[in-house]
Amino acid sequence: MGGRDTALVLLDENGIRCDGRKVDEPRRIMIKAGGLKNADGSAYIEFGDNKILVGVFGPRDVHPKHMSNTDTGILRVRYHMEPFSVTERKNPAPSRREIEISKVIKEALEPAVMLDKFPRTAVDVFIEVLQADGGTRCAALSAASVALADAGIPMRDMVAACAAGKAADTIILDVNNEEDQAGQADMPIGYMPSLEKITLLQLDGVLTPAEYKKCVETGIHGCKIVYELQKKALTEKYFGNGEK
Amino acid sequence: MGGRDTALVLLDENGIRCDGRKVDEPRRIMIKAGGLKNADGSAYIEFGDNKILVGVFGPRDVHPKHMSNTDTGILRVRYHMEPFSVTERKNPAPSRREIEISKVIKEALEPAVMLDKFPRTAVDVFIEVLQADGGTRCAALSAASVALADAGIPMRDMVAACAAGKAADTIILDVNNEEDQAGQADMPIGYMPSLEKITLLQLDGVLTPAEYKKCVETGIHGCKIVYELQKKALTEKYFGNGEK
Amino acid sequence: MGGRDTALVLLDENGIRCDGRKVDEPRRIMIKAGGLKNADGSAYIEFGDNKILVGVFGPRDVHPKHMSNTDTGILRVRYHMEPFSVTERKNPAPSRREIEISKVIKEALEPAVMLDKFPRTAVDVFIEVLQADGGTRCAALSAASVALADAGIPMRDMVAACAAGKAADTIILDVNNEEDQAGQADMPIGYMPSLEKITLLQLDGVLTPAEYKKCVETGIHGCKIVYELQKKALTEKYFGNGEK
Amino acid sequence: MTSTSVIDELKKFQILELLEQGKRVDGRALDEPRKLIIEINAIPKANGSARVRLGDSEVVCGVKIQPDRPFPDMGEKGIFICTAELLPLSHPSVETGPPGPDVIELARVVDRGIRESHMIDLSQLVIEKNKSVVGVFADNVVVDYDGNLFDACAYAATAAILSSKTPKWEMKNDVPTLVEGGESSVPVTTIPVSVTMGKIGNYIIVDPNGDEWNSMDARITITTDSNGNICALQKGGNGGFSFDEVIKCGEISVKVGSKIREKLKQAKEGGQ
Amino acid sequence: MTSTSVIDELKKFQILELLEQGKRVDGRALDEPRKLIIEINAIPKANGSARVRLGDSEVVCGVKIQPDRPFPDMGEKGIFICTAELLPLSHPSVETGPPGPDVIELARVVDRGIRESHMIDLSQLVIEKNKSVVGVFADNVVVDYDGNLFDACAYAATAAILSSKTPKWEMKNDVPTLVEGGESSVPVTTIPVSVTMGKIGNYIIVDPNGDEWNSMDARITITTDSNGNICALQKGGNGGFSFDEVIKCGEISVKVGSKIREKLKQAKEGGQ
Amino acid sequence: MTSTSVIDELKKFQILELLEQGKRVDGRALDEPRKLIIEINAIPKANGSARVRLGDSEVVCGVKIQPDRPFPDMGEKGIFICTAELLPLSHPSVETGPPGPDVIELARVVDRGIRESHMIDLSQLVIEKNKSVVGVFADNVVVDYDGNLFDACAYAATAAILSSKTPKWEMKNDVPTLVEGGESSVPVTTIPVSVTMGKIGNYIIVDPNGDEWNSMDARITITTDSNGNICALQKGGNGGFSFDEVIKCGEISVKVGSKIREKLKQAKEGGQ
Repeated sequence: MGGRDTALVLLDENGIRCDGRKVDEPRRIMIKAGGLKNADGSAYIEFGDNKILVGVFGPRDVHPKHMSNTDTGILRVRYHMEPFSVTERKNPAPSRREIEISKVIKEALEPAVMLDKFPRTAVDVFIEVLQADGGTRCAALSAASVALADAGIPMRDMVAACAAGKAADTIILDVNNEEDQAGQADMPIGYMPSLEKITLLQLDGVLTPAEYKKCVETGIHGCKIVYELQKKALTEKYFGNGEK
Repeated sequence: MGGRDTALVLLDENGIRCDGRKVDEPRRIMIKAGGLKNADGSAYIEFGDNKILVGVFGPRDVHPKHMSNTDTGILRVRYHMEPFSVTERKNPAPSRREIEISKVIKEALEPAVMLDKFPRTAVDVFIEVLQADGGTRCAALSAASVALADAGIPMRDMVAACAAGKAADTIILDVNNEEDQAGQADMPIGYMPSLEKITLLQLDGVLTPAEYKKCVETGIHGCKIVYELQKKALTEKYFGNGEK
Repeated sequence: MGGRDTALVLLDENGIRCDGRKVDEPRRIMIKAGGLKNADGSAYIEFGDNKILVGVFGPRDVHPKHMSNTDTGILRVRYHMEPFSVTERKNPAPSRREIEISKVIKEALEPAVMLDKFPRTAVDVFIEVLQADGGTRCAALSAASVALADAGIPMRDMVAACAAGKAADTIILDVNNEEDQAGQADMPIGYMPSLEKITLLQLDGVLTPAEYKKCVETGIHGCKIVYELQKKALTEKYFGNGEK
Repeated sequence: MTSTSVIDELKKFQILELLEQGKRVDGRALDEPRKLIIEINAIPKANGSARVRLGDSEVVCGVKIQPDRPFPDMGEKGIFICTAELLPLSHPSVETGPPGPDVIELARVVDRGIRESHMIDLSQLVIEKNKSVVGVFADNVVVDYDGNLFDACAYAATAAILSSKTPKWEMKNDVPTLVEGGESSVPVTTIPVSVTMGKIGNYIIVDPNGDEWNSMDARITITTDSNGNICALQKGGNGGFSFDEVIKCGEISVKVGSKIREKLKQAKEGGQ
Repeated sequence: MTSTSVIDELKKFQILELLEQGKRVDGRALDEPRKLIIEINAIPKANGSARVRLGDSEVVCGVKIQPDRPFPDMGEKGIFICTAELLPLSHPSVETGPPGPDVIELARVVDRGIRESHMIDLSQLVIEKNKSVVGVFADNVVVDYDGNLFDACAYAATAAILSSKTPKWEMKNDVPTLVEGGESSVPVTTIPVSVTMGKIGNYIIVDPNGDEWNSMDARITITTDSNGNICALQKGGNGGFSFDEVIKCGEISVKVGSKIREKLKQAKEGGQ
Repeated sequence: MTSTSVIDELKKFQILELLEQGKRVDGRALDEPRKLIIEINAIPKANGSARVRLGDSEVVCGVKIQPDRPFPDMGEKGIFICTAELLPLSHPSVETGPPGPDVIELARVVDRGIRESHMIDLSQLVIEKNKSVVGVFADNVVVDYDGNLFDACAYAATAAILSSKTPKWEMKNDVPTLVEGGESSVPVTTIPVSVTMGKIGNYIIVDPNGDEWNSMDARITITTDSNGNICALQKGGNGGFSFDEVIKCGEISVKVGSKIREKLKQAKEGGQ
């Protein structure tokens, strides 16, 4: 956590946050299943000011062949930020941060995807952050689950993701960019609500053991909100008035 | 086009250019076929102050094999500038400009080379710019045609190349470095005179539609001059007094 | 040689060097055979303030296969400095200096290793400089020989290495860092004492032909001192009180 | 070893057969570009942006504007750089990693089309002569591919620049410092429009879609400015053009370009 | 094509069978880390260093301290960077070349554990505000591998920092200049301790060795500070944790962490 | 999998058989270098240049001279950097891409031979102490290969430096600024000459050609200066030398070197 000094009031006397939200209220979330023509499955998410596009290809052949596995399919995930997605124009080369987040999201999705159903093949998940606003990895993971479902990849459950954190000595849901910069802790959580399993968990910032427990609970609460929106997005595409 | 302000008089009242040439006159051109011991074919060109060496290998096996094509041979071209070839010492790593020019020259040569005569193999054209002076790509392309012929690669025609352009509101042949920096337009042309086909064409700078037509005509005129020198170089090597 | 001006007295009136040594005296040398759990063979050397660890793997399969040789085994050597091994923190990317030293050490070891005994395979020697103090390549080569022996690789002889050089117009043994910076010549030598063959030889700095001869003689003298310590290290491990 | 697939051959045969009847696979006239949809300000946190669909090719362009050092000998001009990248989700054949020659050419052609038209008046983007200038970075990312990325990227970049607001900086203690409330439009002198034509057999077609792109013998991209002049051109592909074809392509680019230019203007108006 | 080896499968089966009897392959209790040996000042010419063995995993960490430019907008803080590298002599499977995702994650998790604990008081490492600060670089190199490098590297880096002396610099003619005799300890506010736990079946084990590491379904690394608070966490592996397991791992990390912290303090005292 | 080709084996056998009769494949004496042709000012726009043929090995060297920042702690000395590159047209086996260990060694040995002789008086190449110095960059490109590039590149670089004119710069407003008409020769103190010898069986041969190069057991490159002193040496190849051989090679390098030095001087005179 940056822990920078700032004049910003993160939480006012009425328990209202700097962007007008209550402590347990997520930012505006909009999820759309589908949208891309060439990808086998896709999804688009707006999560606060995050705008993220996910495309899925597969199951498909693996090149070079020795990277494939005769017993199971493999999942490959690339998390990538556009040069214009952040305040200072980003260098196009993949950063160490992007490589780590790709790995963390991959390991958060693997428990959900039934990879053993398609041995020797790969499923590729390409995550493109068009605009970033704090909490990109949770937004990306949530959209990736929808894109995998849209591609018809068999799954045990969807992974929903939301961060909890600490600011102004209070545990809050869905840390925004200002709260991340000026706040005390950020804990992204990925969760499979039906299977009750945490598949992504990270923490930066200091929490007492009691706050730690509260933070995990708060994050899971947020994941359940996201889960409903994920299901709604898929329902809209497959049973709604068709793709908009 | 740089379009820089300059005190340089690009064209005087008698229609004479800054280096003493008339508007439709190319710079001094010297082409030599052969010269390298190890290459299967080679050529050296001096085109104004450009000094360019081209070596050709092939048809030869392709590694890795999956890059080859069972139906046709492939042409590979590398355009490369020496560190000492330009005013500011050039970084040895291939620049994006060099990669683009390699591609443009490759696509200018492909219509001339009978690649279908040697399926599964590759012909490699290595272009080395020892000294650069504006118009390197035309000089390089002209020398590459001669080197391919010298290597005995079957060809439909040779590609001759020369730039036309605009300076002092006049369409001129064979833009030199000063004219390129201070001028209004530069249009490199690659042309197969016998087949009457334009195989390289680029333009930087503003031309009216009428000037555009004049410029293409002027460039083709230059290509025909170069073509005669290409044929002369090959004749000298194969039917002349032998290699000097 | 840097040849920098310095107030340092490299050799006093009694023939004593800046670190208290006599002209033909090497720095403190400690060699230990073995030590690493996973490597097939290993060695650790302290040579003055140099601290170098060497691990050997092999003979083992070569990937990719086309790098292997049906007639003989191949030796691969990587000389690598840790970021904290030198005064200014070193960039982790391999430097051109490290690549050259890797090659020089490889070619110094090849005459000693009976590579024809294990065709199609490779022996890998990984040299890690934990702390550098001038003369790393000699220390590394000496340790690598011990690590190869520890791995049970059949050898014709061990290569012992030590530098000679010139400082204060005198030929000296085992140039230290200060003498290298301020001195007049540095000549690293690798030598197989039983076979009487010089397998590594380099020189930076100016020597008369007579000094050149003296310098080679002095270096070989140092190699013989190192050789005894190499044999002692192996004896201690295999016939001593066991590994400490 | 690669080999032209039988399906590709059949498609090319079908495309040619239709062209001989004056028709295209998707029903367009030979000189008719695909439907163009321009959404500006798609990335509100950037200084300018556009999302463009040209048929089923889709590109997002974001413009970032920030202080930079001038290039040597160019101390009285701001900086303009335009890039293009094919995202791997845009097509199953796209690979991650450093860009290949095709993508490098794409980026450089799109950059030159805008640069050579002098669209942005770079002389107005100087903070302090020789020391600090304004850099305008227009980064295109391709999110869906169906041929002719040259025009899709050029339109996205042009629309994004037209929509851009540049902050104002002043030098304070030798450091470029943001001036609050100093925002203004990027100074624009002309609207360049690129028109890409493919040659299949002896036919010239405007804005080739994905299948047409794979069947082309050669292509030409011509950029014209608001005055109807030609300001940049790039021939590509392993075939050639006759003199007459090159002149004809110039005429088409002026005619088609002027229609596209109106769409770009409308998009800007609509977005404001 | 790769395939889980039969031996790996058998090992995992054996590990699980033992765990069902409350036992581990090397006889440890489930929440018992391996033997930890810390040698400080192993690299005397560095500003600080440590050589750490955790079971048969061995890491050398060297700390270099040198003047650097501050990060933008961070002109009042020094710089701390921690890296980790697997040397090819540490295991036959390690390849040379740029680090893969596993090693990048390792380095970043070790870095964050120390960074988020605010172990080093970076505000004390400023030479001149906004111009020049002190950079502390802690580079870990793994020389022998037997599982759980997260903790081995974290302990090596922490011990190396605790042992470090920082020179003093002052600005002279705009250049940071060494002040002779100005050496002091690096300003430390807390001692972070990382504890890595693996999940095999339904069992949580502390400090997995190499065989256990290959058999894990998932892992979690939790760093606690001297106050017993949790300051960094990373879940890894392709399995998941229940809520209860996550809370339990937090408790284990506090308990085990406090014992390790004592060892780190002793190593520092012993080295002085 | 690679394997020494039968033809290579036969060639080596033939070379050895001839050597036993005191002969070489191309009729030279054992200590006789190949014909050396030096053309200076081959690249007139560079600050100095040379095109050198040594037998059928051919190298072009261009020297660029430009202001640069001094290396840290070297503020009173100019910069000298010498590189070498094998162009892919020089031999069918050369691959494009970053240089391998062979080419890196080649470049570094050629650089050290010139550097260690103190050929260029770098103390005269200072524009302003600690701030700006003159950099001399001698870049060799190999255009035809037939063995022994060490000497061919060294001669090309040395001839190019001898032919170089350096512009003059003065600091104006903290920027190195060209002084018109201030051109002068590069300050040269000695002429280094590298002599490369191969060992085949028990024979030492000077300047091995391509076939001899492939048949060598080991090689040694020794650079001598104008005083006949030895100033740089590099042993290579996977064989060894006896003490006597090493001393003998030193003697040969002095003797052969002095003849080559005369040719280099003549080339400089001829070019002026």
